[in-house]
Formats: sequence, structure tokens, C-alpha cells
Amino acid sequence: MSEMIQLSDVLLFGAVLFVLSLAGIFLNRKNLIIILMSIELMLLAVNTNLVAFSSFQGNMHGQVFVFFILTVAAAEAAIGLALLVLLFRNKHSINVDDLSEMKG
Amino acid sequence: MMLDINLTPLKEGFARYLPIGIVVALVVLAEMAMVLNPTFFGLDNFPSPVALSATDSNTKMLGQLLFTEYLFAFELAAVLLLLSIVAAIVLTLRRRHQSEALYQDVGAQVRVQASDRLTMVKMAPTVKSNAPEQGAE
Amino acid sequence: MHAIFLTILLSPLVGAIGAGVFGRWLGRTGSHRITIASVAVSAALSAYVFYLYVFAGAESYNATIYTWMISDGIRFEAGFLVDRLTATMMLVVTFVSLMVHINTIGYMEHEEGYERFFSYISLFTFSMLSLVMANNFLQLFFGWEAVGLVSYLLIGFYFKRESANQASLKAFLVNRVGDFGFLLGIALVVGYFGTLDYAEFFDGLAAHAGTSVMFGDTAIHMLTLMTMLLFVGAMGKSAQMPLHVWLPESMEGPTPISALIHAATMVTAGIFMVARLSPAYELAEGTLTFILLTGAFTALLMGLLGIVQTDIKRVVAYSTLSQLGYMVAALGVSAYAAGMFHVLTHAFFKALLFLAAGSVIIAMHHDQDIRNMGGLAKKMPITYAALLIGSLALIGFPGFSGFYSKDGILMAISEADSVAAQLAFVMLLVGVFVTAFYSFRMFFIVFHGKESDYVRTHDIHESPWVVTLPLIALAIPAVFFGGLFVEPILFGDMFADAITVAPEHNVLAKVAEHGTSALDMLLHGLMALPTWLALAGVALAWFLYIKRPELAPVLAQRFAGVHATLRHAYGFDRFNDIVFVQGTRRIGEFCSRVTDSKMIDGWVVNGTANAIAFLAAKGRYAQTGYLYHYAFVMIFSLMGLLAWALW
Amino acid sequence: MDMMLQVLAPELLILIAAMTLLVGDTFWGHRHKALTFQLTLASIVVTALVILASFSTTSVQLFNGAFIRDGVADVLKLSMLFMTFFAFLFARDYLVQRNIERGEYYVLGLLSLLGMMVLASSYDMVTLFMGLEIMSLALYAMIAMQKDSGFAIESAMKYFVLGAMATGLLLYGMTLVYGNVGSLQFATIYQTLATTEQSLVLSLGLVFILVGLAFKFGAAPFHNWVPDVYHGSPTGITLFLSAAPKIAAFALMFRLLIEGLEAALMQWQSILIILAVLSLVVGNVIAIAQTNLKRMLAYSTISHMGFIILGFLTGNVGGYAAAMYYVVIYALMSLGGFAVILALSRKGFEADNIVDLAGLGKRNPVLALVMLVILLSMAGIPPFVGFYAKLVVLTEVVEAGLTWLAVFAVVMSVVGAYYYLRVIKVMYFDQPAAQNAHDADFANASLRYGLILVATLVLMLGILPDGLLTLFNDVMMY
Repeated sequence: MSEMIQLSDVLLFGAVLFVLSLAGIFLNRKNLIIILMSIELMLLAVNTNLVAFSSFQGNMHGQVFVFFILTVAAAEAAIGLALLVLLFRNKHSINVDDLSEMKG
Repeated sequence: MMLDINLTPLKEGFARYLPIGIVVALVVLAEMAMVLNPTFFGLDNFPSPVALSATDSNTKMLGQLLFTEYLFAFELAAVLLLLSIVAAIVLTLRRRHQSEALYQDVGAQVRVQASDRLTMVKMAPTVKSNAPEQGAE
Repeated sequence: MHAIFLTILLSPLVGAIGAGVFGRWLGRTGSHRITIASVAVSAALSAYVFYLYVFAGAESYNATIYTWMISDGIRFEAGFLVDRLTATMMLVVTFVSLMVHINTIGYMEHEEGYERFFSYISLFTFSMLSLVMANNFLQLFFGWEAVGLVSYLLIGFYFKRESANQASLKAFLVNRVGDFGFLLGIALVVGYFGTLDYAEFFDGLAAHAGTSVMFGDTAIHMLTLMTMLLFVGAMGKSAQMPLHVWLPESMEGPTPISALIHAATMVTAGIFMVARLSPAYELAEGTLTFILLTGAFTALLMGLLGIVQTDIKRVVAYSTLSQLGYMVAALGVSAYAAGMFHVLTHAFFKALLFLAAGSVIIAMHHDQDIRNMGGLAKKMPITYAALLIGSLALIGFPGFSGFYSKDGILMAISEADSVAAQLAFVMLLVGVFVTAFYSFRMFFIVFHGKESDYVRTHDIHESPWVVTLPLIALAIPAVFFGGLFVEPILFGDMFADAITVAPEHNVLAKVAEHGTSALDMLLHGLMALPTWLALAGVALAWFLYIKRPELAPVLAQRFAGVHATLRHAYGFDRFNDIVFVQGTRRIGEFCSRVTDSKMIDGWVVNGTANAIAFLAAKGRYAQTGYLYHYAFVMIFSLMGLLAWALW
Repeated sequence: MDMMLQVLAPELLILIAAMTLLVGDTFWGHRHKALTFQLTLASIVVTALVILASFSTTSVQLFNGAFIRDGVADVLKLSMLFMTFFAFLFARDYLVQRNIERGEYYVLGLLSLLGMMVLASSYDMVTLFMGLEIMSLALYAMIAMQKDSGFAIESAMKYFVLGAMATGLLLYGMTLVYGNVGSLQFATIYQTLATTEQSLVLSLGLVFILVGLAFKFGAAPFHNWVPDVYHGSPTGITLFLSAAPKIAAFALMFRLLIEGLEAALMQWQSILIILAVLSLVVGNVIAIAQTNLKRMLAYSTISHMGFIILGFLTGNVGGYAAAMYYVVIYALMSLGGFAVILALSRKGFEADNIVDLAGLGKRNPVLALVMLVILLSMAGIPPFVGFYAKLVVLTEVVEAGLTWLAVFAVVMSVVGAYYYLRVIKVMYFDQPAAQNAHDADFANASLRYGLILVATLVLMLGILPDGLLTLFNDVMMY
């Protein structure tokens, strides 16, 4: 039975996704679009967790939650991209380093 | 990329920063793995889920929950989507002032009145010169 | 009664708000009218209350008018405790304040911020009244802080002057040091007595007479510690060494303020507080000795400094410090009544002195250097008379107010039989001589002596009536108040219900054996040492500054052998400085340079501030502005918290 | 069904108002420029009245326990409506001058308010999450509405990215709680946790949840966004941002941590102590080095959040009521503080440096007095209400046996008093720079009277603090 998928396998997979997306946010120093993608990835990791728990526990609530998170992800992407467009018009760059006028 | 200047120092910073970043990420992962492992989530605690029988419909179950318990959240999701549409449009739509001539404002054209186009101005036949005063200003 | 007290308290506040908020619309005249009217109401009602309590024998009044909140059974309230002590203070505060208000019209005539100034002094009157009328520690503390705040605002009134800003800051900071002790004292009261109310506190004293506070293994008598901490607050407010440093600098404020705050009222808050809490102080021998010595040192050492001042206001300021020392010393031998009596007489004659000095300053077109004055006597006779009366009262010339109160203090201390009291007595006696000397030095230089170039070349004339009227009004009590009240206050039961003195401490009762009437005191005083010392001081001043001004170079030569530095003497000030003051001033300078500036200012105050400023400046760098740094900080913190939670 | 409408009436009213204005503004927007603004304010007032009319401390649940209306929710919603009303009222002229004021601004603002109200009433994770997202997304968009300002867009982007990340962390933590308990509903979670032993899984989830919450509060070390966002946003929006959403953050923390996870007190208390201590240090110390008033107020916000967290970590009802009291008072003071900056700003000039206040005591005594009251209150000086709020929280902390923490908070407050007093000093004793030497008159009457009202409230609540606190204690007890 050892080849059967355990819950912890899925959760670990989710954790890896999650940490990857975190790293994507703070290691990336250039492209804002990559940051937006990382955020999506982070929500995916959350969804993985939810679906896994839902499936292994046999209740549907987690899966319903996934629906809402997907909706929110779409809305977030829309606003994120709108901000990106504005930023590009304003600074002619989507370089993360250019977002540092305010500090201290 | 878009701006080629200053790429070298950027990369240097990146390279110096990368190891710490990776270490931190790995430590976080390790910390999460301390809990998310078979001790807590093995098959002993969570046996494999039983496959749904043919009569059960996942979609139907989802739908039932969605429109009863989560009805309020469902409506809020609609509000959220509308909000994101409004926000995205407000933020990105721009009136092109430079090329305004290319666009027609139909409403303005319809509303226009004769008096807007031509105004009769009454003028005195001669204008008294007040040059000295202007000079003083 | 209730309504009367409320009116007395709130009327100046109304005036302050009126002039402060609506000053723009009211204009200058409107502002001074509203504030003067409001203070006049207070003064008139206070006089009535004074009459009721002192002559008609009204019962002391203690009631809470408003409960702010109740926390853990401790009530935070506002209320009035009015007895003869309070009634007397109220009258003095409102009367002097009224005089100062009127005087200000003349003094501030050409100044900016006229409305603001009136608003401040009315606000000050309100604060001071709430301090003296309080029936609990919370209100006392409120008044305590409020007078400090207004004082800070007023010292910095000429905020365009850097020195005024520095002085106001210094006053604020030094008072904070005192307040810290004061607050800790109140905390002990709350901790051990569970109340803020005076009456309940007094009731609980007997039970705590032997209570100790444990610091590790050392036991400290709780009441001694508590009274000591409270007295630290008094040292700040009443400018006792070493917390005196702010008072001379506070002379940066306009002169009417110096009269009101830094002579007559605020600085006496500490003495008032100790008298008010006399039941507690009576149970703390150690504190009393400390108070006695603090007062005696302040009286003598600050008096010596007065000798070398060239700024007319600073001379008066140092004399204030010295007189405060006398009052505090009286408290130290449980002669609370004598201390309070000196507070009252001092309020009149010192306000008189300051306002008279202000009148001189007006005449001199805001030049305060006495070396530029001289021979003013003929030009401004009223001011001359006022300053003379004030100075005679200050030095304790027989018959004047100051004579009775100062003699009362000296006799009280001479009757106390501890070693500390004997030491204090000697210091205070020397102080009498010094006081007389510097007061009349200033007096002679300003009014007699040779006219300076400035006086000769400028048109100098008497000040307008708004300035001189308060002088006359203050001169009357400066002469007569002492004689009229010495018997009831020192030996009678004037403050009997307000002040508690343990029988074995009752030195005033021993003094009473020499006779209790004003006449007895006068006769006794004429034969006693203090009077002759005072006269000797005056005589020396007269001799050195009027009779033989040419003596200076001669004396300078004579003392050359003793003090090598005398060769560099170039005038009387320098002469006086070296003969009388140098030793003291060396110590003083050392204290101010090393203790004050380096240790207190440099290490404790500035050190902490610098460390925090340094941290702040460094901390800013963490805010780099880079998104990925912020994200990294978050993840790093997440890592830390995960580690914390999982292990 | 009737009851359902009545219970949901506040949210529905705001939603209807938002939808009406969204459509209506396209019709009347050209001609009646102020109509949308007026209707927005009217709808807020009506909603507040409706809540007041049906106010009760009993709790009603809807949608199988996904939505709750109780005293806490009502009080929080009223506070949010109050703050939003004044934020809109104060900011209008400022926004008009900078071309931000359009119908959509109010629509987004109302929707954000809707999100906050949903948060205050949420009783399961999904509702909570939706409320949070509606609030946050609308805020991101509002900040970026000043399209020609690089600062505004930069701060919107930072807020967005970090906020989305924090939301992700919060969600991840919520999934672990779900995995541990098997339910998304707070009531069920509460009961399950109260009867079972807590595991390491819950601890892991809690850390993620607390990180997300700390971010929304702006508590250190998750505070980096606060100064930049407060500084970069147009002041009219900072005003909004700093008041009502903080109350919403309180609601978030209260519902999730107290009503859901209170049984895990032992696990989250120590973490909250760390957050509170760091917030107090960072907020009070770094504020000293600031020259920009908005940034200074932002750091001061961080320190105030430390105080609110102090109230939470006591783990008892009195503490939560104290925290609620503090957050409402903080929002009021912050509203006033930023509104003073608004009052001084003109077209093309932001009065957001501390030196811009120089000589204000002369130039505009009323405004200076208002600022004085607010700063003294923030510094915690009696008799202003800020003192009382601090006192209430500290009393609860001491009662919880954490005296050292209370002493520490007092010490940090003393440090903090310095930078508030410095501003007062600048206002009253410094000479204004040449370009500011003119009289600073109020641009409009609503700002003037509104500010006087705020200052009066700060003073009056300080003198008579018991009524409001008693109310808060009552609704907490329910």
C-alpha cells in the first residue's frame, strides 16, 4: 500500500508550491508580471490544500471554498494587471526596482 | 529587458541576495514539512478517500452547498467581480486629450444650440485708449 | 458655597478661552477686558470666601463635584477642599493675578501676541486655583502639570528668541524630573492607601505609620519614601537645589509673568503641597531633615549668586530662589505655618518687586542691565517707592511684612534642637546679610548712583497708571499684611484645621513663649541678630555703592595678596564676585558643568534621547522602499515566528 | 424572509446605493457634479439610522451560520459608517482639485465599506474572506485613482502585492485550520477546539493566520507597507484608509481569532506579545526620525496597533472590549490628523511635511488647536480620550498578569510623546517658510466644522469616557 498517495504527500506538494511562490515574490527583482504570477501560484497552493483536505475528510466545504478563491484570484488578477498598466504608463517600466521612490 | 541600463549592478545585488533568499525559503519549507508529514497526515490518520458511487454527483453536491450555506458568499462573489470590472475600467480607461479631434461626442453635437455657435457682441464704435494705465501695470 | 467655588475656579478659564480662541475677533482691548473681568470676579469672590473662613469662621468644605471614573475602587474625581489655608491661597493667587493682569496692559502694550498672553495668564490662574482648591491627588497633579505647561508656554513667549526657547525647554525638562518623583509618590499613595482623596489618605496614615517598603532585603520606611518622592516634585516646582536651574532662566519670559508665576504663585506650589500634606510629613522624620537642609542650602547659596547679577530681573530671581529656601527650611522644622506665612508675604512683596522691576524695564525701553541704569529715583518716584518698600520687606526690615515672616522662620528654626537645625540657622542668618546686601546693591545702583550715559541721553519717565496702580495696590499688603496676620497665622489657629503638627515638633509653640503679638515680635526683632545683620548688609551696600564708590579699586588692591585673580578685577561686580562668591560659584559652576550638563543633561537625558534618535535613524534604513525587501522581511519574520511556535 | 431582510438591511442598503450610483452617475455625472457625493453621504446616514433603529445586543445568524448580526457587529458597522462619512466629507475638495473625484470613487468607496461591514458580520471563513477581498481590492483601486501620480501608483502596487501575499498566507493558515477541524464555520471550530487537544498542525496554521492578520493591522514586523502606502496615497484617500479599514481589521481579528480560535489562546498569545512589542518599538522609535507628517502618522499608527494587539492578547472579554474601544478612538484621531493635512493642502501643494505646519498657531489658530487636541490625545495625555483608551487597555493587560508588558508599553508611549510634542512645537513656535507665510484658511466649511466636531469628540469622550466603554463592554458580553 506504500505507493498509495497519502494526504501528507499532497500537502507537501502544496507547501512546495507555496514556498516557490513566496520565493518568486522576494527573489524576483525585475519583472512585476512574475510577481503577479507568483500570487496566482500561491492561491493555487492554497487550493491544493483545500481540495486535499476536502477529499480526505469527505466533506465538501473545502471544495466550495476553492470556487471562491478562484473567483477572487480572477478579480485580483484584473486589478493587478490594471495597476500594472497604470504603472507602465506612468514610469514606462514594470521593473520592480523602479518602485522605490518612497522609503525611510 | 525593457531597460538595459544598470543591469550589471542589479544582477550583482541579485547574486549576493540569492543564497540568503534560497536559504530562508528552504527553512520555511522545512518548518512546514515538520508538520505536513506522514506523522500527522499519514494514511493512519487520514485513510484514502472512498471513491464516490456512480449515483453521487460532485457537481450537484457542490451546487447544493453553494446555493444554501454559501449563498451569501456567492452573492458577494458577484459583487467582487463587478468591483474588479469597475476598478479595472476606471484605472485603465483614459481620455486621449491629444487626439480629441478624432472622437465625436454625439451627445454634445445633438445638444448644441444656435447661440453656442454664434454670439452677437455689441461693441462701442471706438475704443478709448488707456495705454498709460496699462503701462503702469 | 459650591457655586461660589465653581465660579472662582472656572471664571478665569472662561476668560482664557475667550481671549485664546476668540482673541482675533475680540482684539486687544476686548481680550484684556474679558480676562481682567473674569479674574476680577474670581478675586472678589475669593475675598468673600476669605472673609467667610478667616473672620466669620466658616466650616471647612470638602466635597466632590464630579467623578471622572472609578477604576478598581479608586475614584478619579474633581472636588474642592476649602479651609482657611486654601481660602488664603485663593485670595493671594487671584489678587496677585489681577494686579498682574492690569500691569500687563502697560507692559505688553507694544508687543505681539497680546491676546495670547492674556489668555495664558488667565489659564495659569485657573490651573493654580485648581491646584490649591483640590481635595485629591489627581486634581493636585492636574493643576501641578497645568501650571508647569502654562509656565513653559509663557517662558517661551518670545519664541523668536532662541534663548527663550532654550529656557522654556529647560524649565519644562527640569520640572519633568521633579514630576517624575511626584508621580511615583502619588503611585505609592494609590498603592498603599488605595485612594486619591486627601481626607481618606489622612485617615489611613495612622495605620501605615510603621509600614515598610522592601527593596530586595532593605526595608525602607514607606512614608519617608513617599513624602520624599512627593518632595522631589516640590523641589522641581519650588526650584530647590539642585532642581533650581530653570528659575533664573525663566526670566526670559515677560516680566509680569515672572511676577505672577516665578515669584508669587507657581513656585510656592511645592510649599503649599507640603503644608497641605503636613499630616504625612509629620510622620517622616528623615524627609523633614532633608527638607530643612535643602532649604537652608538653597537660601544661602542662591542668595550669594544674587550678588553678582547685572540683570535687574535676575537679581530678583535669585532672591526668589533664596526666599523659597527660607520657606522650605521652615517646613523642615515642622513650622508649616511659618513657611506658609512667608509664602503669603513673599507673594506680595516679590510680585511688587517684579512689577517694579518691570516698570523700570519699561522706562529703560526693555533694557534690563543695571549697569546702564542709575539715578532713576527722581525720574520715577512711584516705582522708586515701590521698589524700596519691596526691598525693605524682602530683607526683613522691622515692621514690614517680610520681617514678621522671616523672623518667624528664623525663630522657629532656632528653637529646633537638632544639629541640622543649628547648621541651617547659621546659614540662614548669613543669608539675611547677603539678602540685604544684594537687594540694596541693586536698589542703589538703579536709583541712586551716577546716571549712566544711557539714562542721561534718553527720555526716561514714570510708567503709565496701569503699571503703577498695581504697584501701589501691592505695596499696601507688602507693608501691612505681616503685622496684621502674624499672630493668627503663626501662633493662633488660622491654619489649625489645615495643618497638623506633632506636639514634639511644635517649635512655633516655643517661639510663642517670647510673646505672640506683632508688637512683641517687633520689639524682640529690634534687638535680635537678624535685624542687625540686615542693616549691616544695607550699610555695606550703601557704603560700597553710594558713599565710597571709589573704594572699589582700593579694595581690589587690598585683596590682591589673598586672591591673585583680583588683579584682573575691573569693577565692583568683579570685586564682589571674587570676595563673596567665587568659592561658591566654583562649586556651582562645577555642579552645573559636570553634574547638570554632563551627567544629568548629557548622559541621562540626552543619552537616552540620542540613543533613541540613533535607533530611529538606523531604523529608517530598514524601510528601503524596495518591494522585495518588504516581502523578504515578511517571509523572514514568518520563518522566525514558525520557529517560535513549533519548538 | 422578512427577518432576513431586516437583518441584512445595512449591507443591502449600501450595496443598493453603490449600484444605483454606478448606473446613475453616468446619467447625471456631467450636470450635477455633487449629486453622487450627496447621495453617497445620504445613503451612509440612512444605513446608520437603520442600524440604530434595529440595534440590539442579541445575536442573529443567517445562512446556516455564515453571517451573524450581533452587538459587536452593529457597533463596528456604526463606527465604520461614521468614519467613512467623514472621510468622504472631508476629502471632497481635495479630490476635486486633483481630478480624482468621480462617481466611481464613491462606488468603490461604498463597496469597500460593504466589504468591511461583511467582515464585521462574518461567521465563517468564506464570508470573512470575501469581505476582506472586497474591502482590499476596492482600496487598492482607490489609491491608484490619482493616475498622474507616481507615488500613488507605486503605493497602490506595493499595497496590492504585499496585501495579496498576506491574503495568501492568511488563506494558507485557514486551510490548515480547516484540515485540523474539518469545518469552515467559526462556531463549529470554536466548539471542536474547546473539546479537543491542540496539535502542532493548529500551531502551524495559527502562525500563518497571525501573519496575515498582523499585515492587515500593520503590526511590526509586517508593517513595511504602512508608511509607504500612507505616504504615497493621495491624502484624501489616506484619510479613508487609516480609519475605517482599521476597524475592519479589528473585526477580522475578533471574528477569526477570538470567536473561532480562542481555545488556542496558549498558542497565539505569545506570538501576539512579540507582535505588540515590536510594533510599539518600531512605531514609536522610527516615527522620531520622520520629517514627513503622513509617514510620521503612519508609524504612529503602527504603535497604536501595538496597543490594540495588547488588548487582544489578554484573552479576556474586558481586553477585547478595550481593544475595540482603542481601535475606534484611534480611527477617530487618525481621521482628524489626516484631515488637518487635507485642510492645509491646496491644488498643487501637499502640506504633508512637518515643517509645513510651522507657525500654524498664528496662521490658523482653530486648525492648530484641533491638531493640538488630536496630537495630545494620540500621545495619551489626559484629559483627552487617547489617554483613556490607553489606560483601559493597560488596566486589562495588568489584570491579565502581564505587568512587564504594560510597563513597557508606557515607556514606549513616553518615547512616542516626543514626536507628537515636536509637531506641537513646530506649530506654535516655529516660523513658517516663506511660501507658507500666508494665512491658512479653511477651504470649506464642512472641513472646518467637521474638524471642530472631531476635536470636540476627542475632548468630550475623554471627559466622559464611561458611556462608550460601558456600551462596548455590554456588546462584548452579549
